[in-house]
Amino acid sequence: MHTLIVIDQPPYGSWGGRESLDMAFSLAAFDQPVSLLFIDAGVLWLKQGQEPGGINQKSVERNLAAASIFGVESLLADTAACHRFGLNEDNLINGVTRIDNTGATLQQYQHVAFSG
Amino acid sequence: MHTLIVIDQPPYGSWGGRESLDMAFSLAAFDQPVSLLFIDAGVLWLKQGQEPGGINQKSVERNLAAASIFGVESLLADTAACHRFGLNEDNLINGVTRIDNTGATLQQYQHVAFSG
Amino acid sequence: MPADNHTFTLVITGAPYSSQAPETALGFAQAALRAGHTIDRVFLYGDGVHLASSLPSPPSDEINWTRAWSDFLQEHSVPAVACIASALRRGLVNESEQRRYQLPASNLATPFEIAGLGEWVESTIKSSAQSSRVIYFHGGA
Amino acid sequence: MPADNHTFTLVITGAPYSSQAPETALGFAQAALRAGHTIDRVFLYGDGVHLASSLPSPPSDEINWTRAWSDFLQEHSVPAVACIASALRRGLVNESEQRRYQLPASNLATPFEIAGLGEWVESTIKSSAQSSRVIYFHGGA
Amino acid sequence: MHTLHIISKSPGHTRFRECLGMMGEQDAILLTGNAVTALADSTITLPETVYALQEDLRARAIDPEQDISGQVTFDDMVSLTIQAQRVISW
Amino acid sequence: MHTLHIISKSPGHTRFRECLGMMGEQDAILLTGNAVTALADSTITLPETVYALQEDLRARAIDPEQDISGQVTFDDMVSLTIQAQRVISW
Repeated sequence: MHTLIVIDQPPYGSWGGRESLDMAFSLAAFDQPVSLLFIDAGVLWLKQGQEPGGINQKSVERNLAAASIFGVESLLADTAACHRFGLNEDNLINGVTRIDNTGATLQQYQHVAFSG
Repeated sequence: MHTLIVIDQPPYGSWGGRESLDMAFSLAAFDQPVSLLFIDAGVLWLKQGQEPGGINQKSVERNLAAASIFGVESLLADTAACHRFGLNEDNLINGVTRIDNTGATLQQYQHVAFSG
Repeated sequence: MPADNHTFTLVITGAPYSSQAPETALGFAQAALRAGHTIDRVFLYGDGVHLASSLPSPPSDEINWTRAWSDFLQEHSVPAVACIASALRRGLVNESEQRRYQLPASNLATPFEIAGLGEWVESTIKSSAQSSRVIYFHGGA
Repeated sequence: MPADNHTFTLVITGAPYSSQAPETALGFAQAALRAGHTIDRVFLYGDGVHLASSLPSPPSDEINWTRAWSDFLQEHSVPAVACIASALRRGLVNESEQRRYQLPASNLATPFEIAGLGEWVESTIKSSAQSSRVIYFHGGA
Repeated sequence: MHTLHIISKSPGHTRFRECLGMMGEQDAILLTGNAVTALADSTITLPETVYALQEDLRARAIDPEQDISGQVTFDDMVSLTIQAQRVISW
Repeated sequence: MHTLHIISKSPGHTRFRECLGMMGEQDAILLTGNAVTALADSTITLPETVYALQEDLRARAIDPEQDISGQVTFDDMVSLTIQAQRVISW
């Protein structure tokens, strides 16, 4: 069963996104198929150059860029949300697939979850 | 100094509104001038007939209806939000003053606070 | 046990006295057992771990959600697990974590346990069966 | 002390490891003292009371917000108070509340105290002076 | 019913809009907690098949009349989660 | 500056819209935490005087360029709260 974890909150202001990533990486660690879908302001997790040291948090940019190595099948991002937040080939981290129809994507997964 | 406590969340789904009322009643208990302003879905706190026993919570309707007795100067509600949620003379609790310009109201108070 | 018996895993991510998640989840859990279904596990994640704290003392005319859940779990022998990563960050610890991190106290209510996300992963694997469901109870604002 | 010395009361309503409120508030507090101002009191309300728990053990490469705040408060002798109603509902208790409610433990970190909303009211009264400010730090989502 | 969407957030929350925008034609929605206020909110257009938890409506004094497919109890909610091919909580 | 509005919520939060709708002409706004994402959000129109916490921008890799009155440090934030006749946190 393929799981889709959805992230819709911007990074660092709350812990939801981070705990969503933990869910995805745990599934991958147990060899369960999992993908991540970023929608709304959640797409900002995928922007290059995050430096949260000044707010005493760790960057997850490197973890996300290495998601496929850890066994996460795909990083999906809503094209419209990327456009809205000025995200393109030049400033997105590697390995992101932009999708035009998030509703259709949602239909493809038996198990869809948010972290909170 | 007159304090305005603002409530913008609907009742019972979170504790913010309840803790806002506690702030207002505390100020009143210490004889400090205080008013409550309900905006957005927060106006639903002012609807008659709330029965939260089935979700194991207490109704605050009686406390609000008695707010003036406890020393809260006024219960203000955004007219547009009341209209949006179908609130009128027939289903609003007693003692609510509807206001048309919430921004102008905000300007009148030196201390404006949300509970969270 | 009825022929259409299903197995549920409930995941609670909202805290009591901050969200309605523990209340909605308990109503659902009671109804599921009434209908003859099984709850294999309750998993607390994120702010939901606060439900497993032994220390809340709400006013006497308000319900104590930890106690209500604790009574339900013990009466029906349903296991409940708080995610260890969420729990340690939010100050929910059992005696063994207290010793390991040299903390001044422990505050995990009976019969809750602390364990890793692997418990949740296990439930999602089981739920690929047609007769299983993982249901999430989030906070609302 | 400079001629334009101001007095601040800081109210924190967001929990650590759930919101950025304790981080933003600490940055502000440090800057206020650097500029020669005074912080008369820090008041924790709602989910903000979790900041006063002695039990969080975040991963070693993450900051422990209770300890960071506790160090700041002690170094500068700033009093910090958690609202008793918020604290009792959310399972934050000192030894005296532990005895009163017959709880299995207490978890209030030094130097935090537990008291009523009257402490916040007192700050709002003082803040009617031109040189006083009550600043709120809420969670964000 | 293909998917049952359970939503607990207020209609003003971004999650509520995302749910409405991403649900399929054969899906149903179940409003719980603050989400039931959508039935009193004249700015919200809900899909055809909408359920709402009875006690959450009663708590907030919201009477949806003919607006919805059904006011449901927790017993009904359990049945709905079984009838659906999958459940998504928002 | 009459009022300094400090906002920590995302631009998608109802509180953000309320703040923009209720602020006066001589007021300023200070974005902290998730609110700084408003400067990367092409659907949001901000008022004239906008400040944003530098470290919150840097954390999220947001470079507002000429869009705002100033990227501020916590030292600046303290000064702003004193310059303002009153402060409202949203």
